[in-house]
Amino acid sequence: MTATLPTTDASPALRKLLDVSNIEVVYGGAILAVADVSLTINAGEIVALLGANGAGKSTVLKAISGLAAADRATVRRGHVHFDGETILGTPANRLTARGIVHVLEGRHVFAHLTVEENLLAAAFLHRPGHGELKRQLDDIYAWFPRLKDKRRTQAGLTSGGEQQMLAIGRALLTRPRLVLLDEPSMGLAPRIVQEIFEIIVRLNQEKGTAFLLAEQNAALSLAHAKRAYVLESGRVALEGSASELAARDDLHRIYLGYRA
Amino acid sequence: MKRLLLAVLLAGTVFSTATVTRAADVSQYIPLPTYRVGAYASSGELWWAGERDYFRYINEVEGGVEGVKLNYEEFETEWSPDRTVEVYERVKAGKDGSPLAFFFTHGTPATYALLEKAAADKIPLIDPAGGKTETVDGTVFPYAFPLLFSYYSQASTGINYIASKVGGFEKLKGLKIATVYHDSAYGRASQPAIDVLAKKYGFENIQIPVADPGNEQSPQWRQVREQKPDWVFLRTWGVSTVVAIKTAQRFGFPADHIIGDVWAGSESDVIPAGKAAIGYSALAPYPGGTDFDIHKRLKAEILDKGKSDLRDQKLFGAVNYNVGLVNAALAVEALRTGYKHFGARPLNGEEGRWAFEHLTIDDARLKQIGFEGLLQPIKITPTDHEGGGAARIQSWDGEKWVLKTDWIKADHDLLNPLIKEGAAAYAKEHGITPRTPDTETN
Amino acid sequence: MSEIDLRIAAPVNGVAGLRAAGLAAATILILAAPLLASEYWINAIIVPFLILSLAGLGLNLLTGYAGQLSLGAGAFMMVGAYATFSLQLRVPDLPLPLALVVSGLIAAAVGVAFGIPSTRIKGFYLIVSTLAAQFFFEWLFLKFPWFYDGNSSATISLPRGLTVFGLNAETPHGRYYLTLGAVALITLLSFNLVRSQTGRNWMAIRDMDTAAAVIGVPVTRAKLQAFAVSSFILGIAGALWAFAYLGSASVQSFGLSRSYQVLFIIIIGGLGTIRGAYLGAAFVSLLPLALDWLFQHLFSGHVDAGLLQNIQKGIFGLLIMWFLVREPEGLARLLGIRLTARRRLFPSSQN
Amino acid sequence: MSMFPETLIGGLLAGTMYSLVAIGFVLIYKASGVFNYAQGSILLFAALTFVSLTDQGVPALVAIAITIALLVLMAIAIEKLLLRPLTNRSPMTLFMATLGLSYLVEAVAQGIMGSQVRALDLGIDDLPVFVGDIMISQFDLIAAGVALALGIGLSLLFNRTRIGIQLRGVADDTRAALSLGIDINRIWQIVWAVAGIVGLVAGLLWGARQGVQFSLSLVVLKALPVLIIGGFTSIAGAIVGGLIVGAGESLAETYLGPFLGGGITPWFAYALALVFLFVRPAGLFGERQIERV
Amino acid sequence: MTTPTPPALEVKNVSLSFKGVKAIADLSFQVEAREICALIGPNGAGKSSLLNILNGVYVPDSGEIIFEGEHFRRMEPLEAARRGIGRGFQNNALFSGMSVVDNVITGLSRHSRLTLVEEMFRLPRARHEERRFRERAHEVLHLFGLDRHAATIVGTLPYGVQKKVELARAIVAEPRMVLLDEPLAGMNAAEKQEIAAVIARLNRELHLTIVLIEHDIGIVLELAHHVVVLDYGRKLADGPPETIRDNPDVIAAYLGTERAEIAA
Repeated sequence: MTATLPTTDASPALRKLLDVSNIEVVYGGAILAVADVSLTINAGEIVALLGANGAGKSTVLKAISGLAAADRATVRRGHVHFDGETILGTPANRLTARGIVHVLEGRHVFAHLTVEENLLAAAFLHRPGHGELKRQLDDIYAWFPRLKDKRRTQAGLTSGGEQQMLAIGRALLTRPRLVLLDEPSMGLAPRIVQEIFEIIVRLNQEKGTAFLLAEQNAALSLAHAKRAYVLESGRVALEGSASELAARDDLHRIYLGYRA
Repeated sequence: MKRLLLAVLLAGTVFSTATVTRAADVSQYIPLPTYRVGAYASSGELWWAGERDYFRYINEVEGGVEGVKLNYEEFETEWSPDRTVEVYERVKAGKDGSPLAFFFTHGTPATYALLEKAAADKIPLIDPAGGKTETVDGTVFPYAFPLLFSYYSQASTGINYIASKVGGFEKLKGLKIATVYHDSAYGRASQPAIDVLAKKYGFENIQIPVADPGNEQSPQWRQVREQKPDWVFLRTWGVSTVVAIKTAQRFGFPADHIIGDVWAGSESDVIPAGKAAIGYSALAPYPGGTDFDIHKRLKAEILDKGKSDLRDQKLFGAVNYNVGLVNAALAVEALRTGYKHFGARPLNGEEGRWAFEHLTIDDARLKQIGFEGLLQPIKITPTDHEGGGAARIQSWDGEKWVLKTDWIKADHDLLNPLIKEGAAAYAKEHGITPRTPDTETN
Repeated sequence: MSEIDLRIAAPVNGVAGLRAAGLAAATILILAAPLLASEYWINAIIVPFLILSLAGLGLNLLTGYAGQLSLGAGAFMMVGAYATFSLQLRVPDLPLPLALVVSGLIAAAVGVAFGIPSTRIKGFYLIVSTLAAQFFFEWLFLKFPWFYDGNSSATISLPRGLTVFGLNAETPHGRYYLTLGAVALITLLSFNLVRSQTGRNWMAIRDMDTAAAVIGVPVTRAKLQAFAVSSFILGIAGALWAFAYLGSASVQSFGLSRSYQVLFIIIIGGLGTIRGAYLGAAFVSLLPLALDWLFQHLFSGHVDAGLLQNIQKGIFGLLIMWFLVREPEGLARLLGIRLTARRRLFPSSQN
Repeated sequence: MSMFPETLIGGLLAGTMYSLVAIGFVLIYKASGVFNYAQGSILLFAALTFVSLTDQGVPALVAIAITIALLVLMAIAIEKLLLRPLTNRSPMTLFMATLGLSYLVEAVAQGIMGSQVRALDLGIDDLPVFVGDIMISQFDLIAAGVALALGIGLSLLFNRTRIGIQLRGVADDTRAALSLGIDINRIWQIVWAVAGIVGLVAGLLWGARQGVQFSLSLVVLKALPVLIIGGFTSIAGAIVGGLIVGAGESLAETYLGPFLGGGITPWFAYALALVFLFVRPAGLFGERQIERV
Repeated sequence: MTTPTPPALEVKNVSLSFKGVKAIADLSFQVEAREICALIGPNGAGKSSLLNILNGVYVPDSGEIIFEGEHFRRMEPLEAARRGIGRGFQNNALFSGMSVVDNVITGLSRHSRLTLVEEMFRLPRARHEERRFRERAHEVLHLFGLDRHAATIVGTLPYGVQKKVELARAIVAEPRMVLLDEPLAGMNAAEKQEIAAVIARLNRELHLTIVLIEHDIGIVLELAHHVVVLDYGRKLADGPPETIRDNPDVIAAYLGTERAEIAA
């Protein structure tokens, strides 16, 4: 089932940041959501995780970030290593402190908190001093100028695009080395999606933050990612470099369902 | 763990009933439904201390009653009538070879709940200064004993005291007397008597209910302020007394014009009210204090020997402790009467009834047992299950209760017809033929 | 119990035979119980246990099956008790069993009235309605002498005692059989009901009320039916509690703590099961007795009595919490696991 | 006679006493989704601990410090032994667990500190104050002040402190909070401890008024309708709800009571809450949940 | 599929918003009787919200729904069911504590004519109805190959099986139209084919009008007679599957702008 493509630009100097091997995830002890998924992310890399709805993308992300437990899902088989250490079973909040942050599907901003309070709630993680805190906030506002304009607005009242930016900005304040980004384009106008993806790429280039993007919008993701994995029914169906995958017809089949 | 739990459950229920009978023992079994837990524990704790200390004194110092030891056992009820009923069912057959001579209900609602069962089982229910007022008529209620001070007597004594304060009964005419009462059967039990009294003396009768638990009473006392009564008769219970006294102060009603009822007159009713309670008086069929002979005996024989059930010895002589002493003494004297008649052996319910119906404690006897001034002279007959109907008045000076009067008697001539009428109605409704006691006194 | 039941479970003959034998043995034991148990056991343990089971059953239909949280079980029991009293007093020609049924219907009507808010209010906010019932009836039955026939003690007791069609049921055995009859009949009817369309509607509402509405379950009607049936049973349980157990009752017999007790019964016994009510009632009525006995024998005289009582109360609280942590679905589930584990031994009974 | 304004003002002030109890509920419900029936018992425990200490001659401030320390320990124990094992369980299970908890806390409080009613003198003499011919209770005035101060204090805590912001985050979206590294368990411990301290304040005020005794735990029954009117999740709601219940009860007992024979306060508040619920099913300040199917 | 009869369903200028955020904006389209109409579009496009409006779970801010010629400003859930609109849900809205067969029988609720007393005493009418309902439920279970799961508590079944139970429950009461929210989600390819075949049969043999939301476009194109594409609460395209497949807007919405450029 799994078709491996030769990764042309794989350089051995790259350090493996995340290593997921053969995980199986089950909800409520019965419903199999992920059957067998392996993937790796190198430091400072953008990797796309593609697949149709229900293919298991979100579950993979949750298994990595430790949030699976909160959904009563358990990883029944396989390992997840971060920085060479096993992280399965570590509570989500500890993983965040160690550098993995999960931006949930549907954004999940704190609706009753202002935009700035949303940012602060995340920034407190590393207990910065007052000056440091302000510097970090300003940094985020520099990345997302729209947020600065709305800093006093209740997050629940901002637009979908602003909420997505807030969710990403907020996540960055935990000073992550790896950001798990679930469906950043969901329900957003194409222009806004474009803007968000551009910021992601710049963040990656300038800060060296690695991203794992779970997306339905394949073309967009492939245009911005370096490598990609395609999930189908809880298994990796395809993997390879973004440019090669973008050129393949299989992808079209998985997405538009043409039968070859 | 689960198995252990089940085992405990099973064992507990089996063994709690299957008690082995030892015929050789001749102690009199006295079950005590108690409430050491829950909302009423503060008064309960002291009651049981008083009762237990006195029983222990009788057993250890006097060698029992006429040589018969008392075997008392507690059952927690949290003052719930149902749980008291359950205790009653558990103990009514007696224990260790001793039948049950009487059953202390320790609460008016429990007395109500057991009234008919106990009559059928022929077990006297003892509820001093409580119970159902009509049961004073022993011809209809042979097995109920609202000893000492019925709810009607309480109302009457209160009014008598007010009359003495204002300078005579004729001065009552035109006065306004408000009754602030706990809105329950207990709280309302005096109403018929007050109605009659108001008619007789011509005072205006204002009734103001306080809903349970009564921890906010501004509307009630605002009403008091509006109506400007001359006196307030306070028939509350538990926390509602404290709140009443404090709220009265806030609304500017003087504490020395409030007369509390029996169950609104203990230390726990006034101490939490602080300065607001200074000058507040209450009816005291059970006066507080340690100035009585029995306290000297108990101090020497029980407390100083470390045998008291009282956790905090500062509370020795508290009103509720003395309630326990008096109730225990009534039981002991009744048993003594019975043993003298039937012989020194545990009595059964019918014998217990006979004993209580022939209980007489006169001044001389009171002196002997050390209860002079603490307990009124009492004479129970088959037609009168109250037997006293008097109280002293005590007033709170901020530190302790000070006795203001000697025994003030209720107006029995006025109340008796009311009681007879109620009892007759009950008899008719339940198809009871009142007995003619003269023929069966044996 | 019925042909349909057999079809679902499709039990192997051996199991069915075993079951029938067990059932027969249980029936004989239950009917003969008065001959085996002491009067004390009947009066103070078995009769209240049966009545509490019935109350638990009533609340379980509402809370466990239809998913509507209620803290007003005591109120509906109270209504049943006072209605029975009134009927026996004012309609003397009505035999007691019929009076019980009519009282149940009155309680059901009251239940429907206080259930109306449930059509608009969900979850915890709903407790306000049932608590309002609780406090309102405590006030009403105490306030107006008509309800207790002007009796100075504000208590009610049956004017002609416990008589069933002219037979005196005032004896322990009479109480036992009266209670047992009522409990058995109502259990059977409830059992039928929860397996009927109405029962399914209730469970559907409990599990997912929006979906239930969308697939055509008449949600409002089903909720009100749940309130009606539950209150009907609670009303009869209340009347039995007052007259077959206590002998006479007042509003305190049905206070808020009674409501909690009934709620405990179904939570500990198991929400949404009929036998849960029995298991829970056994637990709640026997555990305090057992603790009491244990403490009397272990510590009596060594530890201050007040402290002892508090320790017992604390242990009761702890056990409740422990149970919820260990087995949130109650004793019925605990036993169920045991039973299914045993049934698996018969290979063809499950596939 | 200015009966009406006096009744109204008196009721409003008395209502703040209910708000004090309701605030403790709101904190816990908001942050941990638990409908904490044991709040009344915690209030009793706190007040009883304080009074027992001062009765032993411990200075008031030291007694408060010790009481708060105990409340914090209790919060930690509750979170570790009860909340954590019960995560993801139905709200009803959690509610029942707090009923069990209330038994335990009451038993511990009365078992250790005895059941005698104790006086608690906060040094506030409850003498009437007259504004024109309207009589106002000095004590209620102070209690209202305390409730207001507590409301302001808590809103400062929530809006200005780091813990407060994180706590509101947890209340809004537990999962997102977890994903941002917020230690939910610690937040729960803090919330329960703060609710305990709120309980202490309420317990002291109620205790000063009626003595420190078991019936303090019954004030939860007063707080329930307040919560339902104000919504389970809003401190402002708790305060406004308290005012409405206080004023409603007071006016009803005075003007409606005489027609119904009086003593209607226990159910009137619930009836009032029911009326409010019909208009707004999630309380005045609560938010309506959108059902996702 | 062109018929002279009026459309089974018409959605007219419907808008819906949550807390100020627009979920559906001025949406209009028609569903012909006896057709399979597929709603497609990215997550968050407002598809489920639309079904919820048709079922009466949500009340639209404006617009109206015309079902079989009758106009509704809003639909009540029970009214929708009475008029024969069935429904399957996105995240299994089964009654998890009940058995499979009980779940399905519950779908017949609106046909029950019994009183409580009949049910309590199992009077003949009650036995009769119960038997009828049970037979009907078993028929439908058989249709979906669920016979052996009939007595199983539904919460313990695998997801794919649960989806089938849901479908069975939606059609057991013989509705005239069913709304299915991702009936094939979470299934493997073989299961998808199986269910798609059942849906096609339901449409063909029972003449059911079907509105479904589905992401697997391959199946949609095979199954549907009519496709409505939603994006961001608006209608992006509406027409027979062949025209939808090559519509550049649709490709853009699904594959992203760049892909559209690549494809173009």
